[in-house]
Amino acid sequence: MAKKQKEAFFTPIGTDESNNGKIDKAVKLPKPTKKKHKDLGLSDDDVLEMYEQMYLQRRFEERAMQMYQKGKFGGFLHLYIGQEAVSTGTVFALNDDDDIITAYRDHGWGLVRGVSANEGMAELYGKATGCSKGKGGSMHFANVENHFWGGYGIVGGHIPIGGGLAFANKYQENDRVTACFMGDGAVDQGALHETLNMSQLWKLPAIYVVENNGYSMGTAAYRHTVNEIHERSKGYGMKSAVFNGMDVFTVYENMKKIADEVREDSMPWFVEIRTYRYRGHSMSDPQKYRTKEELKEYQKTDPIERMKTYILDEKIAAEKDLDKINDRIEEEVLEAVEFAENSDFPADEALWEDMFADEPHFHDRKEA
Amino acid sequence: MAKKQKEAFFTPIGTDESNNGKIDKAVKLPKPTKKKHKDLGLSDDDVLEMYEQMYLQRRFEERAMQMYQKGKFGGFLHLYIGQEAVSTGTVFALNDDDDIITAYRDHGWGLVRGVSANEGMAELYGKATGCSKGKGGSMHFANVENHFWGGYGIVGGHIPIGGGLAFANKYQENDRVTACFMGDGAVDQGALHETLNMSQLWKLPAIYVVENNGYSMGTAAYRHTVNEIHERSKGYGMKSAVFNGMDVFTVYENMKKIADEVREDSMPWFVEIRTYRYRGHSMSDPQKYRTKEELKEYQKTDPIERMKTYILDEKIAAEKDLDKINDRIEEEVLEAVEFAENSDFPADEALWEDMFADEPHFHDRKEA
Amino acid sequence: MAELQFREAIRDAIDEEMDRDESVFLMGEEVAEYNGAYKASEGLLDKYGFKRVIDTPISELGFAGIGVGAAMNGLRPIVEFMTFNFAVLAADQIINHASKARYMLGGQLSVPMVFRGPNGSAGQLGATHSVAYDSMYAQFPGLSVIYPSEPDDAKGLLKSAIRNDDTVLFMESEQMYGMKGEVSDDDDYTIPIGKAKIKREGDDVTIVATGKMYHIAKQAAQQLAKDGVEAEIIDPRTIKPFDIEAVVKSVKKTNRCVVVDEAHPFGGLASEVGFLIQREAFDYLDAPVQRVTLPDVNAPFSKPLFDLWLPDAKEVIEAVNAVTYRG
Amino acid sequence: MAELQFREAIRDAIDEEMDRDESVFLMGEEVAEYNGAYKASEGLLDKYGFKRVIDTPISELGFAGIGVGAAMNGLRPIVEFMTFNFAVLAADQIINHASKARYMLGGQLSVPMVFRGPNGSAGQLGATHSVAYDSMYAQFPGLSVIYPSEPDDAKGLLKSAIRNDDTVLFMESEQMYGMKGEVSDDDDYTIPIGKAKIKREGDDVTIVATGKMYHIAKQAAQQLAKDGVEAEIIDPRTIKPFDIEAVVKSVKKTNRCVVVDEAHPFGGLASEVGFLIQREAFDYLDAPVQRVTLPDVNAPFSKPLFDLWLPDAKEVIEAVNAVTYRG
Ligand SMILES: Cc1ncc(C[n+]2csc(CCOP(=O)(O)OP(=O)(O)O)c2C)c(N)n1
Ligand SMILES: Cc1ncc(C[n+]2csc(CCOP(=O)(O)OP(=O)(O)O)c2C)c(N)n1
Ligand SMILES: [Mg+2]
Ligand SMILES: [Mg+2]
Repeated sequence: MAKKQKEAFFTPIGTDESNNGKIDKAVKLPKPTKKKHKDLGLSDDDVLEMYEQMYLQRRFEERAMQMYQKGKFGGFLHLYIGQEAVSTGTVFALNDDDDIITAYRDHGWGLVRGVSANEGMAELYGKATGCSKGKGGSMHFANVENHFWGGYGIVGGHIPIGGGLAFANKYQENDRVTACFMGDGAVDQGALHETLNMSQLWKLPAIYVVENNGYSMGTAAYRHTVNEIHERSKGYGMKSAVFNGMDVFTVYENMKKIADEVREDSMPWFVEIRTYRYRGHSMSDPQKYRTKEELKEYQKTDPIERMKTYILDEKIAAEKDLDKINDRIEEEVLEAVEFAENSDFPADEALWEDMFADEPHFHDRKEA
Repeated sequence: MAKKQKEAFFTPIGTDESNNGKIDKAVKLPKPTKKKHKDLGLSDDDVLEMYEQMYLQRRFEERAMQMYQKGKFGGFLHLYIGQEAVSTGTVFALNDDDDIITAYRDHGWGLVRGVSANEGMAELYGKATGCSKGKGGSMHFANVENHFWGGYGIVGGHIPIGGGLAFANKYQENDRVTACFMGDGAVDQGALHETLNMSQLWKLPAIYVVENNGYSMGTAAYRHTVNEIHERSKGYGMKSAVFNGMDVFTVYENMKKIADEVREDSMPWFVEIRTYRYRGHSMSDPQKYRTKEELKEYQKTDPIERMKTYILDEKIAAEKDLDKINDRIEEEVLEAVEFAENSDFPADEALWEDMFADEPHFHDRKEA
Repeated sequence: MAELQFREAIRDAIDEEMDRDESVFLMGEEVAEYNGAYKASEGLLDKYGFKRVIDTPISELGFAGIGVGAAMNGLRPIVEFMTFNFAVLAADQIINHASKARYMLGGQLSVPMVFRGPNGSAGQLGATHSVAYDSMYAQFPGLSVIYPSEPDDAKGLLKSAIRNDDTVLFMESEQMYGMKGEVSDDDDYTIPIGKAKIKREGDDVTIVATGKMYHIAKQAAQQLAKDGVEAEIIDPRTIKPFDIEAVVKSVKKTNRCVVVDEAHPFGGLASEVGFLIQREAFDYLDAPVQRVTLPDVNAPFSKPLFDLWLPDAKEVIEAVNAVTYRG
Repeated sequence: MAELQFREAIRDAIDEEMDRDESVFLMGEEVAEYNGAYKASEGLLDKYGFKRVIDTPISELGFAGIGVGAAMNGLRPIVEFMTFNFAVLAADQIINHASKARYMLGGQLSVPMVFRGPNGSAGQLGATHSVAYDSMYAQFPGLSVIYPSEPDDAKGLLKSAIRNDDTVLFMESEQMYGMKGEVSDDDDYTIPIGKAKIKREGDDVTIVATGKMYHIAKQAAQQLAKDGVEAEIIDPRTIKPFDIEAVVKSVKKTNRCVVVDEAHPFGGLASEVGFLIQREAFDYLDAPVQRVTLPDVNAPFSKPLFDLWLPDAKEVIEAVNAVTYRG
């Protein structure tokens, strides 16, 4: 070897030594769209609904965090806080019967696709009234009826499944588009490569979207994956895009354009949406890999604050109207906590339920 | 879906209907190098040695095929015939202690890296005198002492292993370069993607080489993988090349340049070498997926014939000198057949040998 | 009844089910234009076209997962692995997704699909192409695992597997594809998953064996009969759910049992069945349950070693001798 | 002796072996800068630098394979999986390569490496994060599988595993990382792989349990003792090679056996051990071997269901009651 860098031996290009998280910028945010909501075909009501949706996701998770810290429920809790513009902009851009699938950071996706705050909170509590009957918990929100196919916990595992949803839609010629979301960490899984190749080969009507929030657990994106993520699709000749995910209009505009195109020509896309997660990877993360300053920097681009400013600036609503929305959401979330607390746990018999759609069979089941 | 192509529904882009193999061109061969052997730093003797090596690989396999058809041994037999310039050019380009690993189409690689015709043929016969003691057979030739790490039967499985060989070389700072060969079919395995990312991230001194011989079993390359194969590395920012694999000088020139560069800067490469396999995928392949005309077309570019013409044109040797080489090889191969026939099968006890380097342990082994 | 090869029984089952239900399709390596690596899908591309018979790249993890997603979203995929040895690459989709998604989402979806292909060894193909995976997958809740031994079983069970609303692994054998047998003509012929079949009656010993091992057991039974030992052969056909009642019933009659299993010894079908028998028929056993399995060694290529490696009738007879104290 | 947490015992073992042998290195997700998802590699990056403590992308198949190649080529990798539930993605490298390459190349190379990480469930993490894989890998020839229950075992066995010249799977438990125990101070302390340990002596029943299940068995034994039932607890520590002699010896004394296993019932450690006992100690058994395992159901998230799902002392006591006919 020409260069013998004792210290930076197997560390990524550009990392010369341990910096214990003192990284200047985890993810570079592209400029948001300059278009106004009307230019995008969004009504005032749409804008307020978007605001409400994002605020719901935020407050739901803030309360969930509080309850978790009080020991009300266990398991993992991966918070989506900071990324709400991605889920919200996307769902407004897609048709209601377009299919969405994501990883374990899934609360926002569930809420914006019809998992009620009650059902969501109850799921976190492991109650029978949860969206997945308490069987899944935080990582496995879903509302299949509304075409949200759920959160999945094996990093990258749901990528081919997303391809399969698209495959079935093409097979059934139903004009539905599938949007498959994943974290930047999932980009490194072989499943992505295999799925991209087959999607392009078979012209699957799918959009593979990386929510690049700067980190895969404690590993900054550039420390785990080479090159710019959105360029990964180049080798497949697949169309790609990269855009800002802290601005809901930008997400809406781009996802709408892309979804329309996919619906038209059934050629897949690979998309990188840059965003930032405010909280730790999960509740146990000491977050030594980033500085408080870095976090603050990104919080200045907060999607909800940004929207609020826009609404006020554009006089879509007054401060007190927003306060009313906020109050309503606050109420909804507090009620959800109460609902979850008061709901029953699944009965013991539920252990054996939902395993099979067909004849159930359990090897060597002991009689109760 | 805009277009409803009933027939070509999930077939690759561009394939509109079943053509049962009537494909015009399985793989487009780039132009060979125009350089003469002296320009490449090769002596006349080198050229004759290259010729001899290629001829050995060819005749070894032709005889092996014959013996297989006579029922002398069983298992798979994947012939390398047509691709000999790739193994030969590469091994001449690399240092003797550079590491090579490949898939199951491995006879040529073994022979050019010091598996004798005797040991090779005996391995095919499953004899104790085989290079892998008869334990591996056709798919598992190896000569680890000479840095040929073997043939592997799980498509794509050896790609990360190749990365690991390179990793260890870098770790040990020994200036060795690893060349990891795979078929075009292996390009579709997730293992490639994961390995390319880590290799680029960690600057592994490795060359990943696709021997694109036009087909993965009965599937033409463009029917199983999108885009040009060598472009697959674009998304990783990895250096790449594509060149003609029917001309040994072209392989030599390019592999040498690349290996030198890797040795210098420890940055990996992704290389597509275009070649053609004359025989079926394995012995049971009816080869309906291609026409005889197609095969003939490629046989016109035969690496051994090409070399012979060159040697005669350049007056490096006369026809009768080449005949002498041919005779010697013929002799060597026939002797190898005899050697294999006369060698002993492994003793029964060998079933239990070579499982462990450390203390052997076998669960519930019955005493003989 | 018609005499069919095993591969024809498989193909007919797929054909009939594709004919019956538009949502059934076949995907895998070389299944379409090549007509299947082992010709188990011969003619299906011609009949059903590119939409429903699909050649895949060598991307086991990816196409298994595409199958899972397609199954969730209204289709009934039949995903062929060229062998289950390659399905190890797709294990995450089988173990972590197909068998778990329904449960972890509280029953909101289902995964009605069949993973199928050859299992175990196929002659001298070496260590990486020779492992039997039926009992490995049987460890995991939610999956059904079928490994039939004869064409009729194969057809009836494959049709049931395709109609089943959950994920079924259906295992075949390269070495049995050419084997002939009488097969029902009924185009609605199904065999319930999870029912064993007594394939030979006998009072002296129960032999449990399926897949390729059934034929070894049969050979052994024929030889044993010459010695006056009448073996009852139970072919479970389905590894999971496993019909332990049928086995226990037989053992209560014969009081002795040998299990023949194509897996390595540790935790294979044989150990599971042996465990259950000792627990369920403890007082009926006149001898410990014996098993015949592969040794705990990888598959060697060399012919004599390979023959030594694979269970054979002689080993079954020895095990029967042991349980009948005919040492 | 020093009192150490399980995670500290692991870290010390790695540290000492890295110190001892330059060719030992650690790679895996978050092992370096983050100090390990469960802090089992705390401080190792600071001590050994980026060359020998390496953060990987989430590419289980790829980095497992890089480990295999590095092991072939002179190094001794310790590859950490964040849990063995994710190692399913790497199964091809473990099953088809690490355990087979040496044999199929006629002994020309070896694969001296350790795959390690947490095994089984870790509280309410749902279906995809809760499976115990020790007995699954034990099915495959060539692999050693270790699943210790106490810090001292962990340290001595991990050091042996790192020094072993073949591939060893070393399994831990998230829920045990904080558990404390006396650990030998000897910096050359190794425990031979494949030796069981009698952790409690007793005459009335043999309980076989390792890993997390050992602690369940211990609880049960303490309660049983109050009722006058003295259980002998055998902790095999190593799943493969399995020390059946130790178990059989104990069963010949107690004449009864219960195996507690964190796997699902089909083909797990419990069935293998039960099978072997009935075969090796048939005449000594006063009751059939019983097992306590997970049910054949995926892991649920909900707390009460999860508690119901996981084996507990009560179930062990019931099984002991069954074999001692204390119904
Ligand atoms: C196959 C697999 N490997 C490892 C893990 C452990 N793990 C869970 S999340 C995570 C990081 C993923 O980061 P990213 O994809 O960027 O998503 P984000 O958390 O940022 O939303 C890791 C390593 C897992 N769940 N699955
Ligand atoms: C994981 C895996 N899947 C499938 C196979 C079966 N198989 C063996 S070779 C082959 C085709 C590979 O073609 P290619 O990579 O182009 O190599 P070539 O035969 O042309 O040298 C297939 C499908 C296998 N051995 N391993
Ligand atoms: Mg991330
Ligand atoms: Mg090829």
